[in-house]
Amino acid sequence: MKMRATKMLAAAAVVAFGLTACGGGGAAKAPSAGQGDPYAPVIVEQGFSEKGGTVNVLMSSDFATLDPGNSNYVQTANVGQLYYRTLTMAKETAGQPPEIVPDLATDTGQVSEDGLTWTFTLKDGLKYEDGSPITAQDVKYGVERTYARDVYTQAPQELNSALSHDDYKGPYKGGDFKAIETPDEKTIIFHLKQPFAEFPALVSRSNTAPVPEAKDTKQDYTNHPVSSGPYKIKSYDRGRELVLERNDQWDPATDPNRPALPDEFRFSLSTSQSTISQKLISDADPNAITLDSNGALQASDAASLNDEKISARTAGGFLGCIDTLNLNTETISDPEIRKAIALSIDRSAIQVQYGGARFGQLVNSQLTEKMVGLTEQVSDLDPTGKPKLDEAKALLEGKDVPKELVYGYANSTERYKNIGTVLQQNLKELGITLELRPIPAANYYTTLAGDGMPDIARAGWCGGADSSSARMTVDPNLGPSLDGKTYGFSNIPRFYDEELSKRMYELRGATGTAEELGAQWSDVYNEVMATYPLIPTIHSYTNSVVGSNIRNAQVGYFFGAIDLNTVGVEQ
Amino acid sequence: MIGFLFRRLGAMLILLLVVSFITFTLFQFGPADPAAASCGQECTPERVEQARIALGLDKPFFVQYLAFLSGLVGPRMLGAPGAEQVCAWPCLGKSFQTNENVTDMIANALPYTVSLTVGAVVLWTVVGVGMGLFAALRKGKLADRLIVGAASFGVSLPIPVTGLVLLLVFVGTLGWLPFTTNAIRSPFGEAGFFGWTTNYLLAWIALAVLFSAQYVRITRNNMIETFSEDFMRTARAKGLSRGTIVFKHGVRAGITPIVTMLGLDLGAMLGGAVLTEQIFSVPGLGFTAVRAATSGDLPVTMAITMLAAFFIILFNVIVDVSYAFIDPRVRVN
Amino acid sequence: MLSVKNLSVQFPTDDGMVAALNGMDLQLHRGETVGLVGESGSGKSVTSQAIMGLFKETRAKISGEITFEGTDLLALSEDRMRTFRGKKIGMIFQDPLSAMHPFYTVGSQIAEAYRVHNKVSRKAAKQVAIDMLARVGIPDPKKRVDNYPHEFSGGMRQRAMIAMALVCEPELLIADEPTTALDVTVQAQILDLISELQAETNSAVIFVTHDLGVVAQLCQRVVVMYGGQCVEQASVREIFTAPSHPYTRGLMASMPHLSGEDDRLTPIPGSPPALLDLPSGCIFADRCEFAALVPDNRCQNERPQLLVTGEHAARCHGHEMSLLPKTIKVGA
Amino acid sequence: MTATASTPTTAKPVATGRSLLATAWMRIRRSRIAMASLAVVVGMVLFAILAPVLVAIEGQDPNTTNTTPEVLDNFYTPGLPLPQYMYPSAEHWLGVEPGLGRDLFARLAYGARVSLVIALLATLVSVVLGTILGAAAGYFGGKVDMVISRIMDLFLAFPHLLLVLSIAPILQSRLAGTALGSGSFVPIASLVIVLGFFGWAYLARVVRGQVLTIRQQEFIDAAQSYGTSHRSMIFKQVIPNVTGVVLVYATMMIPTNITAEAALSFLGVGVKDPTPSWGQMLNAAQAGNWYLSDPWFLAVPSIALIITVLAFNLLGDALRDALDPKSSR
Amino acid sequence: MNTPLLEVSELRKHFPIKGAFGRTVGAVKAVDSVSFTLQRGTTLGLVGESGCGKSTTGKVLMRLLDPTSGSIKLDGEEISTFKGKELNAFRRRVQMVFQNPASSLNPRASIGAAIAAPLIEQGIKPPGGVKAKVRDLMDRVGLRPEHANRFPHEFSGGQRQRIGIARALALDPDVVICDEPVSALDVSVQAQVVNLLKDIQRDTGISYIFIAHDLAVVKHMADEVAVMYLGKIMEQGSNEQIFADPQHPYTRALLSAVPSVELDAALTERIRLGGDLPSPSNPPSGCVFRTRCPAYALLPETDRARCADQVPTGEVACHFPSAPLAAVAAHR
Repeated sequence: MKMRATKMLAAAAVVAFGLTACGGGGAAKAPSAGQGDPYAPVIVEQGFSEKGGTVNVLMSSDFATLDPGNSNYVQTANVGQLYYRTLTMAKETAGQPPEIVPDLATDTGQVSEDGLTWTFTLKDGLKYEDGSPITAQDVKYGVERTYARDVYTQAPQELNSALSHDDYKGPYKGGDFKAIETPDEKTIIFHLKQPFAEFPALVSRSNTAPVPEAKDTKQDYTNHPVSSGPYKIKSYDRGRELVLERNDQWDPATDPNRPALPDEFRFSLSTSQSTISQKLISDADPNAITLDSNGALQASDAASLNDEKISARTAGGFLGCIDTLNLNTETISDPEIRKAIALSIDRSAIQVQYGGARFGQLVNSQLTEKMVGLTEQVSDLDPTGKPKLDEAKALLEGKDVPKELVYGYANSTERYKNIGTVLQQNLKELGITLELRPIPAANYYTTLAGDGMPDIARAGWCGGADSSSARMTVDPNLGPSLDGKTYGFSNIPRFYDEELSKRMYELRGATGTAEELGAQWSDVYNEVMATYPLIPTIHSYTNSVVGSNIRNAQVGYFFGAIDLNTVGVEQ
Repeated sequence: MIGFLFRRLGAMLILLLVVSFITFTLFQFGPADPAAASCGQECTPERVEQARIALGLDKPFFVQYLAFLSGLVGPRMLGAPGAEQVCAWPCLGKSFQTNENVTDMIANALPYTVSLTVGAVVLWTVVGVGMGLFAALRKGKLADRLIVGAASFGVSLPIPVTGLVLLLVFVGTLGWLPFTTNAIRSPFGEAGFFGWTTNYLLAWIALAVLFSAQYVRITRNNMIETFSEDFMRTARAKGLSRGTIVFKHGVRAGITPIVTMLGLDLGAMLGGAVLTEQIFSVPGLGFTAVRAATSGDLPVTMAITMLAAFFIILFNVIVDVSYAFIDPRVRVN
Repeated sequence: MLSVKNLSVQFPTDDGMVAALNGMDLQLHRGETVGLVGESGSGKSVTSQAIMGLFKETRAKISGEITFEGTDLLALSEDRMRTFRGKKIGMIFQDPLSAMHPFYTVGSQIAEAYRVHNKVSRKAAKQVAIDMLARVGIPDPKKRVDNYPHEFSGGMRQRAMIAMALVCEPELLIADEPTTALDVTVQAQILDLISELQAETNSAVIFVTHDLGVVAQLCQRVVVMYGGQCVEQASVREIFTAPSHPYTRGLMASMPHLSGEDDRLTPIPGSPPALLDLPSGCIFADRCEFAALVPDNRCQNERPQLLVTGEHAARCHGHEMSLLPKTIKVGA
Repeated sequence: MTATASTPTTAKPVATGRSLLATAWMRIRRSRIAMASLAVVVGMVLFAILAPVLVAIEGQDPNTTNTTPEVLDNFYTPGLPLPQYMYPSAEHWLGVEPGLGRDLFARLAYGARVSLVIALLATLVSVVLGTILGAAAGYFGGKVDMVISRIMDLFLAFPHLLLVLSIAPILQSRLAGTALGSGSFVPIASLVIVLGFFGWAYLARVVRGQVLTIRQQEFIDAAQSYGTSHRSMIFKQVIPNVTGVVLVYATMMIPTNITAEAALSFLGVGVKDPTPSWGQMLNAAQAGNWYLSDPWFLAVPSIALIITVLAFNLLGDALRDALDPKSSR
Repeated sequence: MNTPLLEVSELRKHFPIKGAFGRTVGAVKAVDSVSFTLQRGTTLGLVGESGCGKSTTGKVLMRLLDPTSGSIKLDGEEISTFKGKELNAFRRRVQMVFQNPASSLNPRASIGAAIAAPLIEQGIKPPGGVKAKVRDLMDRVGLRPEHANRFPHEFSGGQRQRIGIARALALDPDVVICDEPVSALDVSVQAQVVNLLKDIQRDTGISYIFIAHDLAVVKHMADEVAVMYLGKIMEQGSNEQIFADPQHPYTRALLSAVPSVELDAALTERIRLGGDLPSPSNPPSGCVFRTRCPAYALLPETDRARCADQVPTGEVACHFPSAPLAAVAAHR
């Protein structure tokens, strides 16, 4: 089973081009704005419902694509809510994993007895921006396009890998796709390889955005995707400006999930992050927000968040991403050595590199308490992130400890390099010399998956489309290959244990309630983690300053930035 | 003259071809695999292969190069087999990273670079040549020594230092000027001339500090040399006024190397002032090129390298031609 | 008309002040042609440029006196001096190619020289330039007026240079080695031209050269220079028949003559003095074969004064004390 | 304005007993600015050579991070050194850097090594290439000249920074794991190669021009007239006469290369953290806009850079003046 | 008479003019069909104005330039086709003294090294060693041997010319080609060098080709004289014949153009050449001198046609050597 979350890729891609946002740090002190729980979500001016006005979205780079069939990017997913709809929708609520709700479909799908067939029915009155009706065939065509991987190299594949007939080559070469049936204009039936309990979450991905075949301009579809949502593209000057205006063919009655408050969204693309943060902090543009990671804040901007006037305009919230340090289990095969390495690392110093506690919480597990059915997680790691050097050294007694290790990092990001510097110093205590090896950011994950996997590498995991499910984290990160014989493709530490991997393989097809399944996955995870294939570090918390006219600004758990769906503007 | 131009343009084409070939070749050895880069974390070897085919990277080196060249002559087909699209002339390919048409990217970036160049060139020419001339006229006096000292200091200021210090002082501390925004491409837009000027002012100054200093030195040295020429003595012996001697005889004769330098600098600047654009986040050619170069985006890097080489060579030719207008001795030959 | 007294010019260099001129004296009368002769570094060009006031506003140190028609030129401001330059004193230089501005036409440069001192229209000035070119013997002046200096041959350029210097009909023409860069046949043309023009305009000429032959042909009076001093001054005939200074004598003897017999030349031993570090005595003493004749090492210790006897002046202890042998070998 | 340059020098004194270099040295010694520049240059080189000693005396290490709340602020601006650590103190002579809390003096000193080694070696590469190719082009003329000159044109027409920018990462990836080493040595080696390889063309052009002039001189004819071989012609007659020019250009090229290293490292394609270099330090200062809240962090490498570049430039100027027979002062 | 030491016949040196795209579009005929002989122990003076090809002739003889065509025989042996080792060996027999004392010595080599260089390059080990030989040579040219470690810039122009002469003598050549060896020197120093060259010839029986533009110096040096104009020899003959009884109008014009120190010079015939030197890439047909020849204008039509059609040959390259010349300056 190939199941990979998109967020991780998206984060990597965004960071690759974003400036080296955020380098400073601080330790245990919580953000001053949050009383009590420092990591509670902060929504700016909640409960606003007036329509009208323009929201100015400042971004440091253009969207990689606007084509729902070619998008693995959170930013595209965020803006995509405004102009395309999908069968189901991952609806954001601040601080919560998204809730899967019906969107184009009347419900979240009907599953067959054997769990291999899911059926969805489209609502009535659905129209494109040109007034033509949205049909089940269009949804099917949208999914088909994502199989043309030679054309859409970034097409999301989570859904595709769950469906049968996965040798399909896409509509341009492969003809009709047998895994999806559309008996009429309203009904759409998916055939799966294996049962997949979280299937409703998979169809919330952009694959199921309807694309009218007649309007498919292939690679150039990104320049003007046909709108099925509340807004449509008014103008798009690549690299400079995107303007979205209301789509008068959109019927709010069919769409309870989208408040669609502003009349217009104006995206300024490729404004430098310094400018963005400066503009936001100084409230130079009261209608402004940003979609850049970390709210485009620079390390030195952290001080301004202590200003009450500014913190009142700062939306805050976790995003689904948890960063880890992955240990190559092939080159560091002894679990005790891995544990010693894990114990020797000063994770509080790493937290500083993320900007301190305000920008991320130290975690000892990749599983969050929001996950359904979570069982108790145990870890020998110090909860404050301090190294346990004596314990680590004791573990290494009499072992053949490697003299030299390599830490690989994406070359575009200052922070990841700094983490290496911290690691270098920590491992010196164990008598290990660490070499820091930059890897071109664009090739980073490919390198990790290939022969270039270093001994230690940082990665982020954002929990997949359904971030409330433990499976969506555990399986792709640590699970076995499709045949259960080796490690899975996104398994960066290359974890494979005959017994544990077999258990995970079997769990994939298991049925049961979400709680039951969640408990089973988290138990496996607990056992896997006792061998330290990876070291959880930081659960990122985004602070995003918005203009003073901006209302209902919440940080999306999935988007890691202001949720464009809910935002409004005071006129 | 026409023959000369014809030959220079011919040589220019050949040089550009060589530049393109070298750039193209270099990238075959690049660290970044564009195919792998274009499919990100979810890559399977099979997907990388598909991406490779879609980007045309599966073809032999020379086929790729010829395909690239064909885009310079006429429209060209791009994209995965079966889903090709026309890339209109002049086609420089599409970005491996964003799939954007490179010609459009360049057209988008150029106004920023031009804005940066125009202001900076005007500023440094006026300041540099003016002060250089003034110093030459005051040779050996206090003003001269001060200017020469300042120029020595100026040429020793690296752009990153000047740029960051300017940002620190005028944006960070004093707050007199805003961070550069990409919304202003020209003085003819919404922001108007004033907005344009304030937007680019610091970047201009950062460049002008370095270049003015160089121009002060070259102008001063040239003028001093010119002032010691025999014909300047003749001009004095005729009883001409100081102004006539300095400007009509001296400056006219001493300006040639400055024009040369200005032409070459202008050409180099139009190719993208990499550091300045980076520091001040001006999304011009240099800025785009840095992104492309560090991420292995071959079509973009190639296009900007070639464009930059084109500007350099073009201004070389312009300088040569302008000699004919300045110096009658060149006109005959 | 022109009187130069005790003129000294010093230039600052790395190694200290260089005394290019050490107490130069020179008198010039209206309509007279005086030759300023000497080897390189003797100060002849410095003298002419000092008279022209070209050292004003430079780092050179000047002392002494230059009086032109009763005006002390050294005391004049640069602005006042401008009214003399070109208008009352014209100057031609050794290398006309570098002395003319390469970017302007010959005609415009002549016209410019005229227009500085005469309020006329451009057109009229151009006509003056054409006339002047014709006068100095440039064929087809109407066409040549629009040529650039590099389009002229060496001889023509020097003619144009002369035209430029004489366009305001100055009372004094200073010719600074005007024929040195030219071939003999062209030199002959130019010398003819200068003497013709002088005859026409009756202006005085200071002719700077290192060639005694040129002096003999052109000048009435000769000033022989050595080490930044005038060592001898006399009429041409006097100089050639009865030179008083041992240097002048040596110079004559070392010159190869066309009509002389084919025997050995008699060179002056040693080389010209270093201006940086001049001896306190006679500058020529260390090369002088007669210095030993003068008692008390006077030549080594005491700088001789210019002794004027009638029209003849010489700066030599030996001559002053009549110790030099009377018989001298003359080139003729 | 001087109209006199030619007049006094024509009577150059005889037998002063000084060789050209001695004259140059005398002129340099006489200039206070030149001597000060020389002192700074020598001082910087010593500073770089003695870096381990100096840092040992200070008692710090360039790579030891210190992120404890006692050193770095963790509340107001997380990562910013507390005032007593931000600025010079007895413990940290130049304070510590933000973010990782490493000792700035140690990094500056070790950075000096890297920056100067890159600049000097790159200059050496350029000078050797430029002198030999330029001399060959100028001396042999004809086809040799044609080929070398065209290559020079090509190099001069290339947008340097852009190309270096593209090539540096390529070289680094290609050099990794080769005999040229691994780790921090690779970026240094690749910068030396890239800067050295792109710096020669200009010098070669200058040398070629000089050699063309020298070829016109009669002593070359003279040497040819007694049957001098090409080899001794180039090495005994031609190259000794361009050493002055080469020396001046080399001196001028060093600061250019120091700046180039800084620029490339600043852009992130040169020397990379944890290896310190002045350019890398500038890069770190810009990262996360640290220079705005900790200007001292920007000032330290900047001042070192400016002083060094200025000293080399002034020294180059002085050397040029001293070796130039035309200079009159 | 036995075989002449050097026999040059029909020597040509043409420099191609490159047009666009490297095509040869013409040639500068710097030396065009020059023939002469040089006897052992004598001096041949090669005289003419700038651009006449005399220096190029010297360089071709030295084989610094390859002749375009023609023959050069040294002791009866054809040397114009020598290459490699033969050429190297030839260089021992013919040496050269250059014009410019400032540039003829490598400024970075001590003068001892400069004088020793020919010996070292030729691999000659003189009996007493190289050092002794250098010392001997320095002594011979009047330099102090202890100065061998000094550098050229420490010497005066005259001394540098002596160094150049010592270098030329180092290989004990049969012929020394002196290319304007004294024209850059001051008169008094010039005489020293002229005398030195004559002394050496007297002592060693060496032969000189003496190239100069100064007729008076040539008169002092040469036994035979060849007058060149535009790449051709106009007239050649013995010293006495050329100076006492010149036949060619050009020689006569040249001689009469030299300013003379004789105060009665006005009595001698004055011939002035008009116009400019024609371009050597496009010389006049027939007699190259005809465009400036003072006699040409006075010739009848048929004779002029002959001048335009036929190239004159012989010792006096003139169709009408005895034609009367225009006595008055023809420059207008």
